[in-house]
Amino acid sequence: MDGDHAACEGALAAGCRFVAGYPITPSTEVVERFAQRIPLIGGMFIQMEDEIASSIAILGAAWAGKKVMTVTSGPGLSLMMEHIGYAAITETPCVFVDVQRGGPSTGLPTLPAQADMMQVRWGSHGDYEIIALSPNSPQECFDLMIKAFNLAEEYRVPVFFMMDEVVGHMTERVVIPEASAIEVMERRWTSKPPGEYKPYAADDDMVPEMVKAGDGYRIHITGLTHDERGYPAMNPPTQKRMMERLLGKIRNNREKLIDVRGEHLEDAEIVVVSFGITSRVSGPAIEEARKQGLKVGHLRMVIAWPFPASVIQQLALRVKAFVVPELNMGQMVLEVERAVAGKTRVISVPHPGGTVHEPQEILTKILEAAR
Amino acid sequence: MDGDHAACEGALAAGCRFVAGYPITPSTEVVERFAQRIPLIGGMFIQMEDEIASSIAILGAAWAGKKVMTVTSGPGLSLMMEHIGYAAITETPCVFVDVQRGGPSTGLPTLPAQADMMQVRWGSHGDYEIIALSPNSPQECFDLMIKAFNLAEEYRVPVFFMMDEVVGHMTERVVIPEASAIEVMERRWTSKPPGEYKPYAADDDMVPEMVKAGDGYRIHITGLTHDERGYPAMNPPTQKRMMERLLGKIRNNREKLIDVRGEHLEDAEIVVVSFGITSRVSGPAIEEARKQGLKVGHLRMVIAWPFPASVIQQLALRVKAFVVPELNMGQMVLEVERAVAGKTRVISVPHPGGTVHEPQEILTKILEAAR
Amino acid sequence: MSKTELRVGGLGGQGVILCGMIIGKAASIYDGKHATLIQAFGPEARGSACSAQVTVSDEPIGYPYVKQPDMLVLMSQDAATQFVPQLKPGGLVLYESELVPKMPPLPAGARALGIPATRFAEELGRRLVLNIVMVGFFAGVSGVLGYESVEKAVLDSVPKGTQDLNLRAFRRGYDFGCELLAKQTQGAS
Amino acid sequence: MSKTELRVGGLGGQGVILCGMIIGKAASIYDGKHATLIQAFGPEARGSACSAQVTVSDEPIGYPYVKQPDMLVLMSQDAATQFVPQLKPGGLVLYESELVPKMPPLPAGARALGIPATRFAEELGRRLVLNIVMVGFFAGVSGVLGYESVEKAVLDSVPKGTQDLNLRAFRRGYDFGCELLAKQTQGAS
Amino acid sequence: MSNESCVADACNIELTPDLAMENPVMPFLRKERIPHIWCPGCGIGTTVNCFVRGLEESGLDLNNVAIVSGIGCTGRVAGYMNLDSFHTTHGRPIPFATGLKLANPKLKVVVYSGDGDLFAIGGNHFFHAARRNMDLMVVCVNNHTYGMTGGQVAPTTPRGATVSTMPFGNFEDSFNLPFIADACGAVYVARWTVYHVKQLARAMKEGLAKKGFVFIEAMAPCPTLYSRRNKLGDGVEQLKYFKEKSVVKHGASTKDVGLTFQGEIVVGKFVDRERQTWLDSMNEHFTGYFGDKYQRYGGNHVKD
Amino acid sequence: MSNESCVADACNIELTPDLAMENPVMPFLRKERIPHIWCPGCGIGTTVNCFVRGLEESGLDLNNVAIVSGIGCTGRVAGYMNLDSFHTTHGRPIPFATGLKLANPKLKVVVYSGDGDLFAIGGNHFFHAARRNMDLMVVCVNNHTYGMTGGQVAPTTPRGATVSTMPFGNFEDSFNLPFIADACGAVYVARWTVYHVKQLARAMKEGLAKKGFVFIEAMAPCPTLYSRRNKLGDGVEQLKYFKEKSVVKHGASTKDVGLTFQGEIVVGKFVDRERQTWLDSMNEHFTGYFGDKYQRYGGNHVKD
Amino acid sequence: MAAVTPAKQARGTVFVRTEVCKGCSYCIDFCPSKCIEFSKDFNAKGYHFPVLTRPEDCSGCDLCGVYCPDFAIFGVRLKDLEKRIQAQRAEDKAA
Amino acid sequence: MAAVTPAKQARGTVFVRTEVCKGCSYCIDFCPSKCIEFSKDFNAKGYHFPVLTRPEDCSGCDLCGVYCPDFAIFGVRLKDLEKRIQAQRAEDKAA
Ligand SMILES: Cc1ncc(C[n+]2csc(CCOP(=O)(O)OP(=O)(O)O)c2C)c(N)n1
Ligand SMILES: Cc1ncc(C[n+]2csc(CCOP(=O)(O)OP(=O)(O)O)c2C)c(N)n1
Ligand code: SF4
Ligand code: SF4
Ligand code: SF4
Ligand code: SF4
Ligand code: SF4
Ligand code: SF4
Ligand SMILES: [Mg+2]
Ligand SMILES: [Mg+2]
Repeated sequence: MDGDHAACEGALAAGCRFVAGYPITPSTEVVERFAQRIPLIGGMFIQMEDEIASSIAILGAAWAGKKVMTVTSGPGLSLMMEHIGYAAITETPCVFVDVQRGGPSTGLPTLPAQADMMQVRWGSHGDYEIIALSPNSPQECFDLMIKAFNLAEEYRVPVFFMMDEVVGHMTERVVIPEASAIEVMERRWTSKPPGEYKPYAADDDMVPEMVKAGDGYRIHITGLTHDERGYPAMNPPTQKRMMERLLGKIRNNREKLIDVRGEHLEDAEIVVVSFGITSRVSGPAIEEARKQGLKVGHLRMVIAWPFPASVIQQLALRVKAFVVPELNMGQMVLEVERAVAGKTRVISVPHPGGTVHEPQEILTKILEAAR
Repeated sequence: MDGDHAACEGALAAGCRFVAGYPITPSTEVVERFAQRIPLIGGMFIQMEDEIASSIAILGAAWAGKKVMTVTSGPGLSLMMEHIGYAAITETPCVFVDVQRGGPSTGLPTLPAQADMMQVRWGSHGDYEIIALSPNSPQECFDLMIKAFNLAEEYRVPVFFMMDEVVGHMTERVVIPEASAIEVMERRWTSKPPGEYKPYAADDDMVPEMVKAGDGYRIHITGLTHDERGYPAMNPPTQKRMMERLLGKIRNNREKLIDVRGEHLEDAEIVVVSFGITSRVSGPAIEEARKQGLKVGHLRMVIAWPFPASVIQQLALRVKAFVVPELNMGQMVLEVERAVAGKTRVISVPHPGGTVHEPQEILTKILEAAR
Repeated sequence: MSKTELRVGGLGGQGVILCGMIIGKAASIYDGKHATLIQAFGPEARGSACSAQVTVSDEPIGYPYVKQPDMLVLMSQDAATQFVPQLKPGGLVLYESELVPKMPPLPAGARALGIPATRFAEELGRRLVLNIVMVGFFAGVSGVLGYESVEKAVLDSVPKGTQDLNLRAFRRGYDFGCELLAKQTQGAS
Repeated sequence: MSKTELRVGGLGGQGVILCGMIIGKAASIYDGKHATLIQAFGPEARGSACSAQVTVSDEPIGYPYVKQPDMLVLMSQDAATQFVPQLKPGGLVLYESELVPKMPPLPAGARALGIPATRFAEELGRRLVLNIVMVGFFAGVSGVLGYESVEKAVLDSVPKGTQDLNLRAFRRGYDFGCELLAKQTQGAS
Repeated sequence: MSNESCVADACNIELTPDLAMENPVMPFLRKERIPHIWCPGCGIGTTVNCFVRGLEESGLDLNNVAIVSGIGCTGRVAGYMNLDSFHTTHGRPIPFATGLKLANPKLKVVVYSGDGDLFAIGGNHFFHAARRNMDLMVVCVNNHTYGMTGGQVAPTTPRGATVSTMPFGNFEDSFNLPFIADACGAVYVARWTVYHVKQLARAMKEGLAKKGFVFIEAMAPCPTLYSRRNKLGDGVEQLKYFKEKSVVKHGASTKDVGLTFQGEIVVGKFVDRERQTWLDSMNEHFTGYFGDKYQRYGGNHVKD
Repeated sequence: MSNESCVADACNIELTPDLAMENPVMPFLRKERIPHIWCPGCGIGTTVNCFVRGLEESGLDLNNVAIVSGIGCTGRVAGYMNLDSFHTTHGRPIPFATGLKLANPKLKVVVYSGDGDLFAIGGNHFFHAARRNMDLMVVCVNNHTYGMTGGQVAPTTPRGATVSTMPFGNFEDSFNLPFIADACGAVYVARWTVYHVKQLARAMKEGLAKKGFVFIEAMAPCPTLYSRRNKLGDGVEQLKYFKEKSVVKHGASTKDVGLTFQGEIVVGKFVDRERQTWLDSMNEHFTGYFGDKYQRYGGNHVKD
Repeated sequence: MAAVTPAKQARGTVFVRTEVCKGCSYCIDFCPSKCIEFSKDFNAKGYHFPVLTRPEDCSGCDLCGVYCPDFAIFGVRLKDLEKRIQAQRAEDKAA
Repeated sequence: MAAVTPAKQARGTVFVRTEVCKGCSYCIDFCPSKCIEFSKDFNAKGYHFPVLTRPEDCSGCDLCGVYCPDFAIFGVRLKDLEKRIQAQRAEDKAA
């Protein structure tokens, strides 16, 4: 099964029952499979007239109670930016799948990149927070997709599933566990009756409980700055309260949200920081370097946003250098640099996309770091 | 004259003769004035059906030879993201005016923020570079707008004019010099004849010369990765060559593009780094701190992107702390932190927007920095 | 006096910003001073509270906000309730007397002068000119700016075809102001 | 052998990826090995050059790219020109004999076997099954995977309603491969 | 409510303060949010009265009615209705409503928004939802301009009208909304002005009862921007114009109902036809394809 | 060109290699980019032949003709034409072309794109440009699907056809493109199939000569995705269908020319009328408003 | 507001929330019985509001209520008013 | 490609760029004179391409050229061909 199809299966397993999408290479196979699978599962797929429509149709569906997703690639994602902000401010659980291709603009439609990493963090106007995951195999497209949906429900933020063309079109065996073995997070439905419920009142964990249209709560949802009742309240104190919660629910849970995979980190003097397909491409370079006697470790970010700064900070105290290969001209490396805060060297291994790094390119930088 | 109107006058003075726009508070006055002024000047204003259309209509007009601009605010800007990438990859000179309001989403339509700073840098998919200016008064809306147009022509990148609601609606006297006293950069027209000209061949300065439709050059322009002839060539080497130039023309000119205004920097132990309206709001706080005997300097970024990292790095070697107030929850401060690289303290003074900082808030942080 | 700070407050639709704008313009263009005007309006630019902050100064103006106004021009009860407490001791309040029935306690030495501007405007045929009546009143009693300057600023700021009406509104407010001052002075003497 | 690397190359529309996919599937699902397939296709997924990289291994596969293939399946001259130089010494090349008129020099010990697969496919009635003929040929000569595994993988991968035709195409290629091997063995003997 | 005054002596019941009557529209509104933000004489509020009356007479369970608005003055309607209500983004109420409806087909979903929202930035969604016959009732308050942003030219601004971005008069042709809705496949198309309160309320009721894509154009004055800038007086003057220049033509060919600046207004119910909704088409199609294996999505509809 | 072969003996001239003939379309194409990317039997290339012939006969100075495409298989047309040519973003060729045209009114601007590009994501721009009567010729190659991305459902996919995102058959109604164009105000509307090469070429010529918003629908096979998935054979089979099921009806009411799956196809020139273009309206309006102070934008047009 | 004494034949009456009225005069202009007029006073926002000056003519048809964009006025037939009030009284007692 | 000898009455002929032909058969099916057929050979991409098998019937109408989606074939009337060739010769000499 390829990564695109595995992602679709993951979404189904996570309980996703509503997808609206618009075709775009190299992501289309995800929705094509969904369209194939859903009629007999009891859900809904609709191909909308564009990405703008898709990205808000899913938000409507989420407020009718469904777990929802849309799927796209860079150009489509650029069109969804307004609704990412809308999802963030209305705290609508939703998953955006981005199968990254070469950019900017139409760029390299059929070739890989990892150059939308900053975009998903910053692409909508105003301040907000999101979560972004980065799978590196079809199996992970399945497994992490379930995690993506669970996080969307847990934090009520847009969650980005950052695939790339290689992972999307890579075919490997995928093991799909029994449904009973899959941990699925249900929506945080309120237990409060209509009169007492306020859509945006939250307790300490900062994530409000949810209801859906049709249940008699007569909720109001708006993209304007709003109070706990969900009513527009366009004044600085309300803005402050709302923003502190919108950002706080992620920023305060940064540590909890860390998902990194380490290899050889115990004795590492040089750490390669990678994510997605690049984590597999780094493999041979790291092996080769270790063969040459260098103490090279590997830190792979499964969750790229929020950025696992504390992990890097810890490592920065004891390693000699970080090497950061990514299929873009230097994006996540900026975060690494910031976290490292001058404690040690950070070596970027940028790549314009269209293909993956040659392991040799990464090796060269590792050797440079060792010098 | 208010900032919005001054920005319009600046654009006219810079030679802007084509504006396509779509109304949005608090930016609309810019295009309303343009619509008023242009018939007798010999130019064109068209209100399009949305921001997507506006943002590409200007690119069409640029390729017909005009100096062009569109004007919007956050939600509209989010819709323009695809075309920012298109402008970047096609190297179309253009100016995007963003009169920033509170966000995210519809947020606070009539109230100020400076929270689109990261968006203009990163909001479109893929890698690219832009320039962003940040005026702090109606007079600067005029003066810097001319600079914005000149930079668009010089580097052939989208240039962002990052106003905010306060500056846009602030009324002050604006002195408009004689046309002859205004330095206007003309388009870099080629002198080559049709057979010899290649749209994307550039010499050392990396910026290709331009032609326009209708002149017999029979150019081809595409958002796909392209070669020097402008023809699609979707392969990694072409991508590499193209990307290196697209990014290089800004990254290599970073130092040249620095435009910061310093005050009391000579003896400063604490430096307030600000931009736009916040630079005026910081004034009383800095004065007060100096009255209290603290050596506080002020660094104001007139050009925020590319970020003046080298200036900060220099200062970082000798100051005790940076204080970074901005009308957002911490955006440009991330760049400051990265540039400072642990050399000294960086204190963020975030603000959720909707109004400006109380000078007292900034003062408090300055005092904290002094401790 | 090197700096005068002024706040105009009322409701969207009353022409609050224009009122502040005319005063600022009179100061900066016709009286050769520096002036900065900041607007603050409600969520939708209509109906809700709305205010203008005007700083007039001999020096260039950095910080543009008005924290402690020397003068207030008030056209709604809400504006009065909100802004009067910020007034500088000894400051001056000009207010629409029918729309501000309850004047909050004034700071030490401050004075408040009312004018039924809406009614005057209605008498003149268009309630919309209420703000120009207030401008006239300001010119009549404040003593900060010359009559001519303000009159020119009014003419410069209103749509063509309405200049006559607006001049009458201005005059009505000005005259009322002068009379009131005269009366007060008499009373005081 | 713990790892076999394979590259299939041709033009969009020839079914290059499916060809690689079937081989990978046969290996991973029916022969219990690990397999990874990476696609590389041209700008628009049609017309231009297109290739699949298949790694079949007893161990889990990390790096998924094929740098030095053990085997090549080639369906166009361009693919031959590009990929033959990467072939491992001693490797095997299977190619469409009418579409690859000029075979580049092979590395030491390598062999190249041709099949007029397009013509066979046309004879079977649909030139589209040319890729399945190639798969059959692969099964017949490569010796990496069992006939049954590959046959099952074919059946599993083609649209319903075309299984018969595809089986015949598979068989045609397989038989031709076996014959060719037999002939070569005879020749060699 | 204590601040309501009544001519109590008119009836033979003594009105004590606790008996003061509440406006019968109040239960349909989010009372705590009144007064609303609309200008004096703005016609939007009047359309809301008509909508409330239509809702009331429709007999629908209000817990199953949702309202979706875009951004604009009209876009604020959702926020005042005591229903599940969604204030979305500019131009996008229709796709949001589409998701809401398809995810819970039991909801009656009403889209209530302005002419700019629905036909400028949001035009494409309108056209496609009509094509699909998505089961939505779309109410467009047409005030010929963008009210919220200060009166710019809209695709509904008649030629000759002055608006802020056509400061010397609009020289563009405007859309004929009923015609467009008809051409794209709407099953119910009507136009009324806020002068026609009874008819508009009836259209709302009919629209709520109808299955499929329903379009109701409600012409309304924007005295603050459109009327004033065009020297047309205030709201009441516009209503008088509506009264004088309207001609009721039920079943009129939508081609012929275009509007001109202060010209004749053809009002009435223009289209009322039957067409399978998107969801019904899907259910029927899948039932045909999969037979018994297929579970009708959204439950079994009672054939009405 | 040396790799062209000729039955030279047929004429009494000896053909030496340097005399080998070039295809007469070549000067209109970017030769160096041929062969193109389109599939065997893809109808897009045939429409290009017709366009070239229309261009040739139009007598236009090719230096003043610009072509703008969106993204898609058809979107690649711009890149093959030896004109000032712009390959924009998906769905946006019309607003780009609008900017190009308005910034230099002397250009004849042709928009050449696919059905998905122009009517799905780009629908709104089409409708508004038609409303404004923007002086553009829009050619839509309608292959009933999204070719470039692998054959998904388009707003032009007939009910009943199978496409990748309607894997069990499409149950949506499709747009009737000429009707929509007509409803929005296009001044010239025609439909032909690539079977009708002569008529299509003539329509292109007429369209190029016409001032205002021109719409030409060119039905074309997408053998790789649409035909094959629907078991309709390859391109030539589709052309035969076009031949058999087409009925020429010039002036047919656009309402009646909707398409069905493999059903009858009404072809012809449906609309040919006069309406002031946006730019002419502006110029006339401003001249009226400002009198002599106003300089006609884009220079003085010679009447037609 | 002070109550106005109606003539005997009154069949309806109106309730006004004067504070939310914006003085648009719709109720006044479109009252079929022409029984309401503007107040001389301003409300807090500076608007004149409607007063029932000819209560004897009011039919309680509620057209004023349907027209009023601010939900500031509504008319009621006296018959219905009685019923509503009795219903409310009954409710109050039950509670 | 080898030239084919036409009968006397030939009025036109065709040129084919065999390498860019994709074998769609439009030219063959829609040639009004039915004078072209597929080759037995493949071109480099594996397609059969058209050959003029009945040159005597070719009118040079160029319908094949208009249909060909790959710009791989075109027809020309012999009269025009002569003119074009002479023109070209003349040009060559001038140069
Ligand atoms: C993406 C985006 N663009 C622009 C705006 C600004 N905007 C808000 S409302 C509006 C127009 C409203 O016009 P209409 O839909 O006619 O509603 P009205 O206010 O007239 O009722 C615009 C352009 C926005 N909020 N978002
Ligand atoms: C914003 C965006 N969304 C989606 C795509 C993917 N995409 C490319 S072409 C295309 C559809 C093309 O269909 P059509 O216009 O009918 O052209 P055809 O290929 O059929 O000629 C799509 C959806 C894209 N490039 N950009
Ligand atoms: S601006 Fe116009 S549409 Fe908006 S509330 Fe005021 S009158 Fe109504
Ligand atoms: S996919 Fe279809 S439309 Fe695209 S080139 Fe191939 S045949 Fe033509
Ligand atoms: S209820 Fe009827 S009659 Fe009475 S005031 Fe209202 S509109 Fe007039
Ligand atoms: S209709 Fe309503 S708002 Fe208008 S005057 Fe009457 S009560 Fe006041
Ligand atoms: S030129 Fe005409 S007759 Fe000759 S082969 Fe071509 S289509 Fe046939
Ligand atoms: S029409 Fe063109 S591509 Fe098709 S067979 Fe003939 S020459 Fe070849
Ligand atoms: Mg409107
Ligand atoms: Mg298509």
